[in-house]
Amino acid sequence: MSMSQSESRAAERNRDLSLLVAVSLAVLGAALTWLYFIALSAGAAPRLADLAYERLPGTGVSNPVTAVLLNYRAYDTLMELAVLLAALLGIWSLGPAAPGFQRSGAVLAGMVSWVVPLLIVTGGYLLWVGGYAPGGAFQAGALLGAAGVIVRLAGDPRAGLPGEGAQRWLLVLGVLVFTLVGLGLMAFGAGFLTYPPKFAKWLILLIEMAATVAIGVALAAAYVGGRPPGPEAQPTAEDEDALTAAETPTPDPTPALRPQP
Amino acid sequence: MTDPLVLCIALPLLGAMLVTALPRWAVTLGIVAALSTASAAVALTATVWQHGTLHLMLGGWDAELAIALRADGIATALVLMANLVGLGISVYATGYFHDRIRVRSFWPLWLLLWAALNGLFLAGDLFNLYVMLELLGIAAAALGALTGNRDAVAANLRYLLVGLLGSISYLLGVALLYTAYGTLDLGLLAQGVAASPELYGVNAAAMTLMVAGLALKAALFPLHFWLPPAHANAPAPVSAALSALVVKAAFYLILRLWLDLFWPITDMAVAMLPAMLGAVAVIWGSWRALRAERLKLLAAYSTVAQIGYLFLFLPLLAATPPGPARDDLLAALLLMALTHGFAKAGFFLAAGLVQTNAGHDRIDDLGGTAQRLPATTFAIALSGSALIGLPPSGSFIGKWLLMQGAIATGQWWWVIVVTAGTLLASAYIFRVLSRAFGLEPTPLKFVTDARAEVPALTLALVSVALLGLASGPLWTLLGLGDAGGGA
Amino acid sequence: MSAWLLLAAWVWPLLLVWPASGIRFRQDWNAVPDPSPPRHSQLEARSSTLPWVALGPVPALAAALLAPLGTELPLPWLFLGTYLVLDATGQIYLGFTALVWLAAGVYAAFGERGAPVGKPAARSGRFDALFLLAMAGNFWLIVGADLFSFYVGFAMMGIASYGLVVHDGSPSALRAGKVYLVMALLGEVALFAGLVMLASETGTTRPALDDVSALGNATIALLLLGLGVKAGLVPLHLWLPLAHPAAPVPASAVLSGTMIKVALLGWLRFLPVGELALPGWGHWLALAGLATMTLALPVGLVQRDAKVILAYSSIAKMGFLMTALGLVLVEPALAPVGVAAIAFYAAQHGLAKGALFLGVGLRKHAGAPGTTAQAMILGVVVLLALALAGAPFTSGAVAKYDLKPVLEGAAWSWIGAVVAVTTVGTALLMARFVWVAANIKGHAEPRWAWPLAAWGLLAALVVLFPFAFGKPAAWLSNALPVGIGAGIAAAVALMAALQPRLFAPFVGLVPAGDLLTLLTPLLRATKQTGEVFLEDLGRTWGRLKGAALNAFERVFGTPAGDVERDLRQWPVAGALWVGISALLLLLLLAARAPGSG
Amino acid sequence: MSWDYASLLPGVIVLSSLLPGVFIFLVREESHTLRTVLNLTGAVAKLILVGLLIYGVWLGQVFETRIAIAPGLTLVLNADALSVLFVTLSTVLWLITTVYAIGYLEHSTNRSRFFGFFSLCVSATVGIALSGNLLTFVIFYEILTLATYPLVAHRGTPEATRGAKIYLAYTLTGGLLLLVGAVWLRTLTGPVDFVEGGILDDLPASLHGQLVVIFGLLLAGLGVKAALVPLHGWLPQSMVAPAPVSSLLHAVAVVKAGAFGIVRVVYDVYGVTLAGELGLLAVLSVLASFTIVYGSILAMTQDGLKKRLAYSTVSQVSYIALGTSLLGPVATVGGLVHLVHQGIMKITLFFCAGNYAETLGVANVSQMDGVGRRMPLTTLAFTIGALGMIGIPPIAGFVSKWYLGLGGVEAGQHWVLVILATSTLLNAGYFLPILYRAWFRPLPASWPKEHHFQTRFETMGALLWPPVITAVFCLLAGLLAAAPFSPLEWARLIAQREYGL
Amino acid sequence: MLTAQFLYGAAGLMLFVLGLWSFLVHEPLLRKIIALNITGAGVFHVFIAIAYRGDTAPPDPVPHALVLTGIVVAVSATALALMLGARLQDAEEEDQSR
Repeated sequence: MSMSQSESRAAERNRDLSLLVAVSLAVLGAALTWLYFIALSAGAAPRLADLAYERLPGTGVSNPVTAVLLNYRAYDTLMELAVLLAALLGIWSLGPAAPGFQRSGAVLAGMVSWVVPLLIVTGGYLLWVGGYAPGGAFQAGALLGAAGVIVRLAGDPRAGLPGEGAQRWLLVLGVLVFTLVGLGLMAFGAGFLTYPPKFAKWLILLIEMAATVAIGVALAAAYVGGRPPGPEAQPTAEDEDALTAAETPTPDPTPALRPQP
Repeated sequence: MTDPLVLCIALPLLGAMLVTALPRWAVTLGIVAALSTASAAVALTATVWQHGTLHLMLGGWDAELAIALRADGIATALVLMANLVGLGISVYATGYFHDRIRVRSFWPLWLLLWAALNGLFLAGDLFNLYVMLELLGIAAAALGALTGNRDAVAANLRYLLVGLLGSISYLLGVALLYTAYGTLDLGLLAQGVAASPELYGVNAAAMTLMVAGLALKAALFPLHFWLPPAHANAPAPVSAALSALVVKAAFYLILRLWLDLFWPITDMAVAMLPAMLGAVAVIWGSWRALRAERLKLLAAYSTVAQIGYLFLFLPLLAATPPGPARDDLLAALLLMALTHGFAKAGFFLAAGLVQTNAGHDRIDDLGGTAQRLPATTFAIALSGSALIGLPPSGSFIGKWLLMQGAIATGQWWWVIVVTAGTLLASAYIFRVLSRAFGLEPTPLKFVTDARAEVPALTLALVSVALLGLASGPLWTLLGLGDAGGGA
Repeated sequence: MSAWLLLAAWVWPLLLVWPASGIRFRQDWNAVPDPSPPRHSQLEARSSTLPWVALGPVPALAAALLAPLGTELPLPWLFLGTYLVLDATGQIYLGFTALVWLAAGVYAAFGERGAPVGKPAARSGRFDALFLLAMAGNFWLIVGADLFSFYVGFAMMGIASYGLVVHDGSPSALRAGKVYLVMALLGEVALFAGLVMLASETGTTRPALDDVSALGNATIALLLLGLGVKAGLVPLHLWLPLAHPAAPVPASAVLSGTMIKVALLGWLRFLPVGELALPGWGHWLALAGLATMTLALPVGLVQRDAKVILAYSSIAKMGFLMTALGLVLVEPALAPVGVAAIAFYAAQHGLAKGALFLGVGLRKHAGAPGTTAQAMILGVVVLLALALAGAPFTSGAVAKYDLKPVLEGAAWSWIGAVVAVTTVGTALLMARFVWVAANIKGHAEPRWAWPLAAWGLLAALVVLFPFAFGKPAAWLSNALPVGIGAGIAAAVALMAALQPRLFAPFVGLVPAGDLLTLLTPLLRATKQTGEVFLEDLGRTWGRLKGAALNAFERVFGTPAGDVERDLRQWPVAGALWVGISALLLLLLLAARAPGSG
Repeated sequence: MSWDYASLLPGVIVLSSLLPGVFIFLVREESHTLRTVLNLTGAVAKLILVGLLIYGVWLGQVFETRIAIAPGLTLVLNADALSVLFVTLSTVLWLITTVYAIGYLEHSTNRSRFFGFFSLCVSATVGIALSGNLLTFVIFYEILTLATYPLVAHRGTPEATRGAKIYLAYTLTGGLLLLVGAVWLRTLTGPVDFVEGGILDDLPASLHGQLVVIFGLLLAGLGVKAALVPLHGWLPQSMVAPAPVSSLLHAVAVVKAGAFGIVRVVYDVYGVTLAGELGLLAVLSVLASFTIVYGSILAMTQDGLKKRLAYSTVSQVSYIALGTSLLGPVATVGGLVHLVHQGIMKITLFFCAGNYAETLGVANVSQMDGVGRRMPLTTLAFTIGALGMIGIPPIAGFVSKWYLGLGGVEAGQHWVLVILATSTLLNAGYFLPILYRAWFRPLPASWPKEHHFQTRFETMGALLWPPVITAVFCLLAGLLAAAPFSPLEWARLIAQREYGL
Repeated sequence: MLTAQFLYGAAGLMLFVLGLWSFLVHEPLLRKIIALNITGAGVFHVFIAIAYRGDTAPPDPVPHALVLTGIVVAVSATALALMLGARLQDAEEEDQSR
């Protein structure tokens, strides 16, 4: 039985199975919807909301979502940052980054010099506003990541990120600060991640800042798609050329982030 | 009093961060983190041993809102096993990775995986379990692809996709439960499910989605397709962790959901489905292991088989009324899981050593290496006897109680499955061991590479001697009556 | 003290086995054995000083003579509880056995071992060892009163005498040895079964006469069969005419003289002689005895070799004794007289037959043909032959006289006539033997003084026997049949001397082991069919195994890689996953649907 | 769980060979003296401890070690009369075989591995002997399989591995059947302790069907090691093992474990009366008789000396099964005492076979012409062993044959005598030709592989004296059978206790 | 009102089923990853549907937080999957070229 014949048989079988999958999924979907209807009619769900609002003043933030995210279920957020870090480490373990794209044209270069600072400022704002209105660490981090992406597209192979050593510290910042705060609180007898009401606001802000930086760098590094060249790896001639071409001083995101209290 | 609960999770996380930040001291920091986490786990077991189940609401908020961490008998036993195996793997890994890049990538991911494991065993909140499952899946997939060759990447991509599919299906189950009951805490949900029989439809749907998702990750028979290539192509310490711990975590979740959350809506007939699949898994896994050419593929298929054994317990638990007999069954289930954990880890570590020493792991021409490394062959022999379930090992007692339960509840057919499985298992284990009796020159000393062989040997020994001869304490740890099944 | 003599009787020869065997365990094995034949062998007769073989029977003889009647030595710890007793028959048996062993021992120790001329007196060490073992077995059997001693003696004697029979290693000796061994083993196994049943029926392992009365028919049959082989009962006698001539002279003397008598002792001890009338078995035994005599005598007559003739005469004599025993069994009243007479007759025959065998040996080796010594030996041989035939004034007559009341008391009237005919037959046989012995051409060999002396002593005993024990009336008994026999013999001898061709066709008509010639083709046929049967059994088993193996291979050999590859394709895996989820959902819904609410 | 002398001794006896065994594994290959010292101290220590045990049991003291490995599953080692019989046999023979093995493996490879597993085997055998309940018996039964596999495969040649694989296939399947039977019995009756007279009498009649099936399973499991006919295939194949292995293990330890198991199950689990009622004894006796005859017939056809002895073991072990299957104390005595006698006789034969192979390179019966001349002492021992096997009186074999015969007749089964008769003849059929060749055939021109030792005796001391000693044992066991403390007296003591006389 | 919330949740379930179908049926990796994201989005919609507490009362914040975490987890998983796919593609091209 030559290969092609078995392949055709396999393909034909897959087609039938796909049909079967489609039909059964449709049936399952219908059943789920019907059961969903029953679940909704039970109507027990919203109880949790009242409790959340009732406890809000003790969390140190007025935006309920941020309260849930960083106070009620802070542990989830901690673990979620770890997930992001794990994904990035996975990407790094797969191999060095691709050498990057050809130099960008004048229009993109101009846009970069305008958009990137704007993104960073908005990120800062979103981080701050998260306390009392929709916003917060994730949104700010996403914007910073977008800034990195644009810089990368504009031709900087390292998407504006510092050397490997610094990058590693920045990546780790989020989870490290979070865990240290938790352990610190535990050491003071308050229990892991139980913020005393007085300091809750500042602690949350501190964690948020660290998280934003970590998320921003992680997303940018993920877009770079590989391990940054190690400190000992001499930048190849082609890197040199790319760097000079970009003249414009690569905006270093960290300083811009100093929040105006 | 509940500090060890948190430490078990925080310490490996902290270690992971430090290791990522300071790659040059990765190994030393890694070992320190491993040791501290293991001691935290031991402390946790000690506290649970004295005070019974530990319960902690993170953040001090009340039950519905906050995330709960819970450590009852089953969870603690598995945490202890996971951490001891983890310690063994860490010690082994210090000597295993020589390439600088690999070392930098291995330790952070390994510690993250370890944190995820502890987090998952101790979690008491459904959504938190989802996040832990994700962290576990991603770290495992990343670690699996460490070797970087084509098969490893393909296998681990498939593993990641399977993991994601499973998690998303699980998440939808959580969503349905949240829609119906409005809370995410396991304890409260259990009361909710028990209190509202009229919502059986929703419960059924949620259970189906969650258990099906987790079955994918626990590699129950037809859904095991991703496991052999993933575990066989991973580096030895990683495959040891994957086989012994990661797959077991998924099974633990299914068990937790089955026994605690959805117990009211399950009965014998329902339990029969996973058990039948488990039985087929036992036969198919052992049969494929017998036909495998490579040692690590053999070990991977043996994992598929051993997981099958664990699922056999479900119908027995469903059929036995609460009492000493049911305690024995539960303890036997735990014993099988623990013994497999230790034995499979020992087996993979030893297999790794054989592979590095021989340059390949094709079973048929392993003669020279098996002869040259007596300690490794001895570790393989001991862990092999634990996998088969030969007397001195814990799984012998597990199988004894399984068969006893099967006969007592009249489901005698499981005895045939277990016997066939044991025979096939002894066939493929002794197929490997018979290589050690060739005409090669006599090995001069027993232990050749202490740093690698000692962990493998100790893990195998624990599975055989400790669990085989002194498994009494397990009953007390699980809080089951000491008089379980008469003196 | 005398009780320990009983023990010494058979332990002493056992102790001598070691030195006699001449095996030197400590010697330089590495020395490359000198290539020159004969092979330097460990069993080479050292120029050993002491004639161990001769010393063996001394304590037994002492026990027979000195130990008072009825001494008993219980040794409950030895073997399975042995009880050494010296009763009347035991004493007679011990006496004549010791004497024959002594004479044969001296003959063996000093004379040549009867090895064929060509080969040197090789492996005499082995001969001495086996000789002593057989001797020990014989004595243990006689003095032991319990079942185990009897069986131990019987077995040791049986196995050891195989070694004696095949001593010189010639093909005929080997064949004789093989036949002997097979039949001896059959006898032993039958005896074992008989003794086991006897023990279980009587309940003790040391049956006194009254316990034995309650024996079942099977037990008696087995006992008769088991000991019959040794005694030469008709169908079971085949080994005797082959083994005795094949063995060296001293061995055949002992074989014929003492060993075959053991069967009688066994019967006397384990059958309810004098206790219970066993008409059935008694008659059967008597008839068997007669049959043995009527077969043995004519076949003996046509034999060519002197020792074969003597073998057949032993069979005849044993037949006669069996008849006597049979008659005693039928009529228990005859027991006291009969048992003593049988023992007496056996003793007499043992001594005479032993002396005759040694005489034949001496005729061959004791001196150059035609010398005075040879003539003198021939004279004594004639005397012994007469004694055996029961001529008047000889021990034979006395012994037969004692047996007369048993014969008269028998129910069958015609028994007397038959016995007379057999006496004539014996006389003829003896004449034939004398004729053959006369023209044995021996060749002189040195150092024959001691054997001659021992033989002379034995012959003297036989000659003096009637006067010492018999009553004068006994001296003249059954002169008539012997006279007739002698007359016929003389006539035949005369005719043979004139036309030797006349009797030529008769001589050698029937080969030594008469019935065996019929039996061997039968045995060979069964052996072949057995082999053929085993062969094709093996072949079918091989085919079966082959079929199973390649079936196994077919099942396990197929490359099963494809199933896994299919499973890995997403549509398949997906379909399976969705199918399982659907099934689980259905089961859950079914589980709750009836019981809902 | 107070640990005092009485409860510690059985455990220590098992450990006394386990610990040296484990240390021997770690001993480096070339440090021979250390390994020999470890070996011998282990053997002597065990002998002394067993001596204490015998003295204790004789005084009527109860020795029992109980270790609860899991609730409801306890490891029990207790020394009753029957276990002492088997323990003494294996301990004494282990000491002798160790001396023999040290001599035999003078220049071979992998000796640390060999002696390590060798000690494990013995501790497993002693464990089997001392086990107080069915669970402990099953555990040690399996450990014995594990420990003997490497010994059979020791030489490393392809045949060795093939033989070991066959051995493993048989014994593991057997072990598994035994396990299933034991578990099933455990669910029916709770913990199955060995109690003289059996514990299953009070079970309701409804369970009898299951009891018969369970007995079938147990018998199949034990039958593999006891080499009952359909399951005996492994014994001749595992003759590829070196001589000390085939002598101690395949003639004494492993094979006896199976027979001992059958004795335990029939007497201490089912009880003879119940076994009789259920018709199990009839099945067992038929099986045993068929094995006796079949084993001997096959032995006749084998030219390899060790193969012939292996088949003879197959038939001889079934004597024990036959003795057990006949109702009545006398047959039991016959069976039990044959347990010891067959051990000492068969080990003598295997030692001699090993001697011939090691000193002269003689492995087949056809090469044994004139071997009596070259090695008189060894051949003398071989003769005593062989004659004992046939059942020629003064040697031990006759005693057990006598009691079996007597027991058979008293149990009304007269056909037992026929079986014993045919077996004796068949044994003679394959042993006497060997003796004939050894003693009566002239020396061959040269031996296949003669090995010259620098000793004044025919071969090395360590190889020569063990068979001589065991041959003397055979003679003494026969001649002093009725003396106190002999195997026969001890067997009578056990029979009395089993039948509650 | 019940029907709006139900419709929104049902739409989420439809998305889930569609994503699942596409994931299981379509072979190319990118389609699979996109399908996974759609399924994830579906589940998130179901979560958000339950957050609705009538027009007047503010919505339940907990599902929002869960969805936020879910999104980040989905992103990181997708990133890793894409990179694995890319590495696999490079390796396959390398094999073809060799």
